[in-house]
Amino acid sequence: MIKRLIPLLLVISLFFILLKVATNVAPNYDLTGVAKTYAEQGASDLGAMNLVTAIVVTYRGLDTLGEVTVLFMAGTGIALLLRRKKKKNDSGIKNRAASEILKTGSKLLVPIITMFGAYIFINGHLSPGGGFQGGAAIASAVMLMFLADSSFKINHKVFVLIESFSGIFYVLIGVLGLVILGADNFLDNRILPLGTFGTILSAGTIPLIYTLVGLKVGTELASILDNMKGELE
Amino acid sequence: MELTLTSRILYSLLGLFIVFNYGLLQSGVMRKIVARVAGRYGIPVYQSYFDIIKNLAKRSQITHGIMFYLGPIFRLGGGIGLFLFMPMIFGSIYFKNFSFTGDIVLLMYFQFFGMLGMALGAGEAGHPNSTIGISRGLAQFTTVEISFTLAIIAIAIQYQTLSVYNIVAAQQGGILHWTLFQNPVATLAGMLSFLGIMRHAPFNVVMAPQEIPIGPPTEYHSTYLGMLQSNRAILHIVESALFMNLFFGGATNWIEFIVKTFFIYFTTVFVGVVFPRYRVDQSVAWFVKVPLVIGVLGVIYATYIN
Amino acid sequence: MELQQGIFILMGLAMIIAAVLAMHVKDLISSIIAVGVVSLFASILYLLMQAPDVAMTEAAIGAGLSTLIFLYALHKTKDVEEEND
Amino acid sequence: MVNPIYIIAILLGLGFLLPSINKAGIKVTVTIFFLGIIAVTAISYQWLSAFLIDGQQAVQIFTAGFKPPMSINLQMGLNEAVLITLINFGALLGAIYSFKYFAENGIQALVVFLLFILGMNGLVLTRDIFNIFVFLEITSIATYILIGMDLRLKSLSAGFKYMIAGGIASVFLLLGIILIYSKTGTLNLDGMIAAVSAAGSSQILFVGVFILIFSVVIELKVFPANGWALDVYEGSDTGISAMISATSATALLFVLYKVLPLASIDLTKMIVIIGVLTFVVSNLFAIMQKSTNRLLGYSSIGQIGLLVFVIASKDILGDNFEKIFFGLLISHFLAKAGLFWLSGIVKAEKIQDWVKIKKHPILIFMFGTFILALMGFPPFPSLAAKWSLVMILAENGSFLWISLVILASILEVLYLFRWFGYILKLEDSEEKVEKPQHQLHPVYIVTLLLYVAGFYITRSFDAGLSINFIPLAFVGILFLIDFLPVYIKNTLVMIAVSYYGYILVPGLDTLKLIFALIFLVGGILTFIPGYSVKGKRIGFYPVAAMMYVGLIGLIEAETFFQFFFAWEIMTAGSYFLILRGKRSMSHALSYILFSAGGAYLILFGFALSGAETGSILLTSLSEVHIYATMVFILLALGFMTKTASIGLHIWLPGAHAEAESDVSPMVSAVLLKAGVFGLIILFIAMRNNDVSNLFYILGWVGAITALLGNLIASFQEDAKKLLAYSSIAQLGYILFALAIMTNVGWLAAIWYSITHFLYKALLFLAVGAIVLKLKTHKMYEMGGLIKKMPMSFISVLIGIIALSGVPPLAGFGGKWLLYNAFILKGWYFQGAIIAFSGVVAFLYLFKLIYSIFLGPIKDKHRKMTEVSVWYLIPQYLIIATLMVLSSKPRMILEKVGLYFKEILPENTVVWNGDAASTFVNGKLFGVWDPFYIMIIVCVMFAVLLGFLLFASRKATKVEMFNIVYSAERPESPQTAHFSYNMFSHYRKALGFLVLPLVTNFWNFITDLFHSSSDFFRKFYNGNAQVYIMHIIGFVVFFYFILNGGIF
Amino acid sequence: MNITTIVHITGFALILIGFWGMLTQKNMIKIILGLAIVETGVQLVMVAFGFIDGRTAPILDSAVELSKASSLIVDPVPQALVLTAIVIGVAVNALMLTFVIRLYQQKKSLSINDYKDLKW
Repeated sequence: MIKRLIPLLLVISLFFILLKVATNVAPNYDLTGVAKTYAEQGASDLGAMNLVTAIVVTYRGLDTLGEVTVLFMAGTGIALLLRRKKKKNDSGIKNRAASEILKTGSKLLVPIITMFGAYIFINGHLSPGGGFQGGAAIASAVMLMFLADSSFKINHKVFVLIESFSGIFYVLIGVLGLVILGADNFLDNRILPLGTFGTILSAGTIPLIYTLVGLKVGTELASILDNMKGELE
Repeated sequence: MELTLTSRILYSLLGLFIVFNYGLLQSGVMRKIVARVAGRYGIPVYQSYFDIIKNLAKRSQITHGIMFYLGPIFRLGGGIGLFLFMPMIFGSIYFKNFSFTGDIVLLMYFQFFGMLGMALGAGEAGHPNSTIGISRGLAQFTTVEISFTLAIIAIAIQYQTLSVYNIVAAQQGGILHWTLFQNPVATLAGMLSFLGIMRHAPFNVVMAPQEIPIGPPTEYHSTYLGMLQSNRAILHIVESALFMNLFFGGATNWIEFIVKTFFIYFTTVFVGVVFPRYRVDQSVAWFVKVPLVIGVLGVIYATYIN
Repeated sequence: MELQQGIFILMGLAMIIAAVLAMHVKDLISSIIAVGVVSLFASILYLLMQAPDVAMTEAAIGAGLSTLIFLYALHKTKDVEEEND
Repeated sequence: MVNPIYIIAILLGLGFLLPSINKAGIKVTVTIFFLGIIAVTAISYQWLSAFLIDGQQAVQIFTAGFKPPMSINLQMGLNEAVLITLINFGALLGAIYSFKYFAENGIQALVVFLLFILGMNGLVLTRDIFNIFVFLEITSIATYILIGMDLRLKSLSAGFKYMIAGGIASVFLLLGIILIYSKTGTLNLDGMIAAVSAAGSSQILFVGVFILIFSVVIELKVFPANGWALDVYEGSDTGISAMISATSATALLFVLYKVLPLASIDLTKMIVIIGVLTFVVSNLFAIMQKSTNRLLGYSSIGQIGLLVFVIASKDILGDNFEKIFFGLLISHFLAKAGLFWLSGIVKAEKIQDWVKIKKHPILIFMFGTFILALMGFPPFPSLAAKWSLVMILAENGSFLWISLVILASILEVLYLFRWFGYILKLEDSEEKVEKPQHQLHPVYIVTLLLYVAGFYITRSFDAGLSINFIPLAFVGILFLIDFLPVYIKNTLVMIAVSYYGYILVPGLDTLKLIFALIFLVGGILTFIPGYSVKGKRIGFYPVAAMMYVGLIGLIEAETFFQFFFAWEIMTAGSYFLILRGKRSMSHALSYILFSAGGAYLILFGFALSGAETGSILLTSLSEVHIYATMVFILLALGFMTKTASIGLHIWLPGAHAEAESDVSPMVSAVLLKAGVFGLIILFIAMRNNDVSNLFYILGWVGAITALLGNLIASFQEDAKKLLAYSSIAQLGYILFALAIMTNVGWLAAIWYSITHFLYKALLFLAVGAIVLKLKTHKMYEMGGLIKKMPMSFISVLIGIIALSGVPPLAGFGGKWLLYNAFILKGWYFQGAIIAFSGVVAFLYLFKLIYSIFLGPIKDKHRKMTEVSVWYLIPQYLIIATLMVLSSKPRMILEKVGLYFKEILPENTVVWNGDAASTFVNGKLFGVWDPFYIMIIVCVMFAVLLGFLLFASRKATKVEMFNIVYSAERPESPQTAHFSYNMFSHYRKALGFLVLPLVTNFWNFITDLFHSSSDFFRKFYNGNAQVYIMHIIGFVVFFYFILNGGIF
Repeated sequence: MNITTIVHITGFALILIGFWGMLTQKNMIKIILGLAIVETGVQLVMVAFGFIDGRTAPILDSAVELSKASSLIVDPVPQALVLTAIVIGVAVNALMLTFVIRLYQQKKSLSINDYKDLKW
């Protein structure tokens, strides 16, 4: 079994590398470096309760912008790769009719899930979760629609518009930082007042950005699902 | 005391005349000797004179073209030039010719003047066998040069000069000063190449009348042939004189000259009678073996023994 | 805190088993589900490790969406096959 | 200054915008798309010019209003500005080129391309390690999509392999990031680097840094973890391949540059090894490659390997790092993009199919530009960069690296120039090349940019400031006016050469004057036959001028760099010249291989010398002591490839014989003297550096070269080959004479150089003209032409008499000087060999003149007429010169002797009137009176001629008759000609000396490389899973080496 | 054994299992699944690096005193990074699956051994 032997050898070798890490890691007892700074100053700097959100949206906002870009591009790419011939009026997956329970259930659930998603991203700076998680929730609402009604189709035009403009606004908010605050303030959340710590309308632009991200991610994930579901040419 | 240019030319011509006649007579004598050894009666010793006169006077002439024409001129020019560039009689201001214009290197390379012209002339004749003859002659001559060069190098080492006149000068003062005794190995190498240069048996490739009915000389006739025969007469003596100068102490007067050159030339005839003839590839191979080794030994001898 | 460690070890073992299953089960659907299970357990671990944001993301995107996409893809590669048979 | 953040904002904003304005129509979309790219290009260029012109300092740009490490920061410095300008401009051109490809696949393609550019800009600008990860993912995902979007099987499978490799790399990257973060508490690169170097030894950091850097290295497609990359290059659309090879590789290289300071010294060394290994192995694998794009892929990967090596050697390279890096990078960037684009235009799957661009001089010109730029020929940026790289490596004693880089470069020469040869030399194909304008324009632009960049980057090096670009500009003009008819261009070139000579000559010393005259006069003489050509002769004048520019550059050179620069120009020009011949493909290839090999040896030698003395002046060679032997051997070998000494000669016969009729004298009579000139410079400089043993060896080499060259020449049936072998032998004499290292020896060498120039030019012109007329090289197909071409006959006759050294012509002077030299030196046996080979020359000289002019004429040649007068004019000019020099050599030799007297006081020649003599201890040694000899021979000749004319005034002229072979009609021309196999008996006796041992040796070497290439490239078996194994194996292998074991 | 180590070992085990799958499975979907498992493993390891036993999530709600926050919460940075990594990972996996779908369409095979047209 030489074909198995080489993978085995490689995996064992990798094992030794990782073993070295595992045996040398000492558990943390305190925050160090930048994490400590975040913990100490995050709240006062940005006014966000959720430090992860503060980091994701503002401190490392460029990463998040990139992340959104990656998702956007993946969606675009999937659409490009799974593009269909035009004018072919297909009906998606060959369907079994969904059960009545599912139909009714989903009619009930979809608005709730959507609301929940919106709640997650609007409260991103206060509680766990944020744009991505909220977006995923919205996407799962759309997914539920697919399951419930096989003829259900998303409105691509609207989706594209939402996707585009939430993205553009995101960038614009970032650029506003440059315009208002200065050259080093791209994506600075403080172009809006920080507000009262711990309330919805606080933490400057963070809720705004997370809303845009949530919308964008939701529509993108939904489009990806839609594309994956659809028939090929 | 130096001669004026005019008298230098005149004395040179006198020398040439002597050598020419001597050469004709000598070839007659040699042929006679060979014939006697073979048990024949042989030709009269003055036969060569008849031949030349007859050929020069002949009327029926044809020409193949300009190079055919030039061949004998190159050939005879080569012989005469060799004579002119070599001192004939040591110590005589009259017969050292134009040897001051060059040294042994000049003589070595001037040998080719005639050969090349001859080869070209014969080539233009267009006869297939002439080409074969030339290619053989050239091939053999190149290898003959190896041992000759080595011998000359040995001499140059020994006497620290390339000038023929000085080489002869260095051999004066007794028979033991001759290169023959100073460096017998180099002399042997030189003489082996002399055999090749003279193209006598066993190295008589081009001239082999039995094997190839026509070599370059026979393609030429009448005046051309006369010139070629004149050249042969001169060349034999001049070549012998060259070896005499190099290895046998030169000559201080004409008598010594005649005696020495006769015996030097005679060795080739002698060897030719004794040894069988080589094919050309054999002779080429032989020359890069035996004489080469001897020549190398001669150089080593000159470098280390002296 | 023996209990906490025990929970972690159990979860870890479960994940490893699910992962091995995912790789060794012949049936692709089971395989995909198994990977989904790995993700799900991971999200629980995140929660236990005081990382609720990550836990939510992993549950929604890693376990949920990703599994669905895999299933769709699997469906698609079977689907075409059937059509052509 | 526009904030570089705007680059990101613009690209991202437009990327998000484009899908929603789809409705507005394709025109609007496309306009916005291009405006966006132009805008970011403008921004980056604005920064670049600020750095270059206004002396702007590097700036840090923070985000989110916080300083790092809290926030992500970007850095804009000179390096970044150069790179993003390159990337954005390249992407702009790429977008223009690939526009159709995008349009076919939909508007999303434009979006993806914008984000692709964004990713690369981000990679260059960011100083945050995790941000690098994000931008890396953006770039990679964009690339995957661009590759796969045309849905062809090839591109899809290539894309899939890429994705798997990229996935593994990003997993490693993440692992590395978190491991380093856990120990340093920061994600900011600068902070990380400071913390890592302060942290001391830590196992976690050790693994973290290792994995991080190796993930970047995997992305850079290094050997052996790069099978997927080759498939990507082969499978993708060429426009995309161009982008991967040029722009994204550039960005990734810079990532490596940024993260490498994290690495320990050992790890850095490992990257050095990996870089070199990649460079060598890729080029090795490439030599068996026939598929165009895959070949380009191998070449790309090789170049990237070299750049990885450069980056990892940054500390060694010091101040020059940037110039070297950018020099190599820009050459690779522009040339590889250009080549991929050309490949897309030509649409030739196999490299042999490229012959279809044969009829498109502009495409050929651009192709030639690209491969020269890749190889590092002047005037391209890579030349100065490679030069500088080798110089500095030598200073650090990295000889192994130098050798490997050189080896790989030679392999690169092999396959790139073979490809070039295919284009020009294979059978023409019927296929036509469509030339879509939008695809061609980018190629034009990169071609132009290569020259511009070459000028500026070369001059940015200290050594490069002294390069005189004006002659090169003249060559460039010749390319531009190549549409003019021959007679205009010919006149122009001749005027230019004369004018240059007029300027140049007055300032030269004797030695340089002689060689300058050989080159200049040779140039003018060999251009004269050009008038006989009708039409345009496309491509001839620029490359011929290029060769002469190089030659003259050698004369003018003061420094190593100038010399090397000129040497490479000369090599390139002569290669193209030789390649013009009809059957010259393989010969030109072996010529360029040997020349390039020789040039690299020279480079190595110069580098060693520079390393020891710290100077790049040619004269500084005399101060080399530690490396003296090595330097001498390298340089001598380098020059001897040009003089074709035995063992290095196999390129010459074919190259000279198959060249065009008027090119043969250029390359044989003139070009070879470049090697001689090099040797003289070398010998003068290093005569006192304790290398006398090497001179002794060179003496033997020269002697053996002379003998074997002449012997082989004797057995040739091809007239031009015969002359070519004769050149080898003659150069052997020169080498021998130089190695003697006495005054008279060098007189001989100089005399040989001059006379060989004259008589070889004469012979090649004469024979070349005849060959042109008869349309055959084979001597047995000629014969009896003396009456048809008497003028040519006289030329050849004079030529062979001069060459053979028969008095009274000039050749004898060489012989006489040589005899004096070697006997006085005591080199008896070598001298004997030289003497013998001089005699052997008679064989082939006779064969030459006999076979062509004498003997029976061929039926088909009965109506032949004299050759073109344009060929005869230079011949008779040469004859006149030869005659003057033959009788009055003192004119030249006395000056030369005096010039060398200070350098080589031993064994001088004393002049008395026209007579030359040598002395030993005050006693006369040798004597030579050329004037007297000339007079005597002429008088004698005249007298005898007069006599014969008188005696045979009534001779009948007869025609030669055909030879009848009794009842047999000869079937092949060989058997009907007596010159065929003329010296068979000689071969029988001495043939063992001319067994093709050298040829066999080199054949063996090339076969070895080819078969090993073919064997080892099977390693890339196309299976993505095997590629995964390569990647993981690569990582663990180097990990265990670095770790010093498993634990 | 502390929790960080336990999670690390789990994560490393997942990485090894994932790689083992990638190296031995011929089905392309399974290879992608293997990669997904590797990613999950890496993400687990990352989060574990930020974990400090006995502390709370990095959310500064009423349970956490602001001034002592740095001694009360776990490290938020790895969490932020993993957040990004998860999304990117899924995006890449989805894209890979579309490639597989398209490849399958061409050759009707999911076996990686069938896509070796490009080689050497």
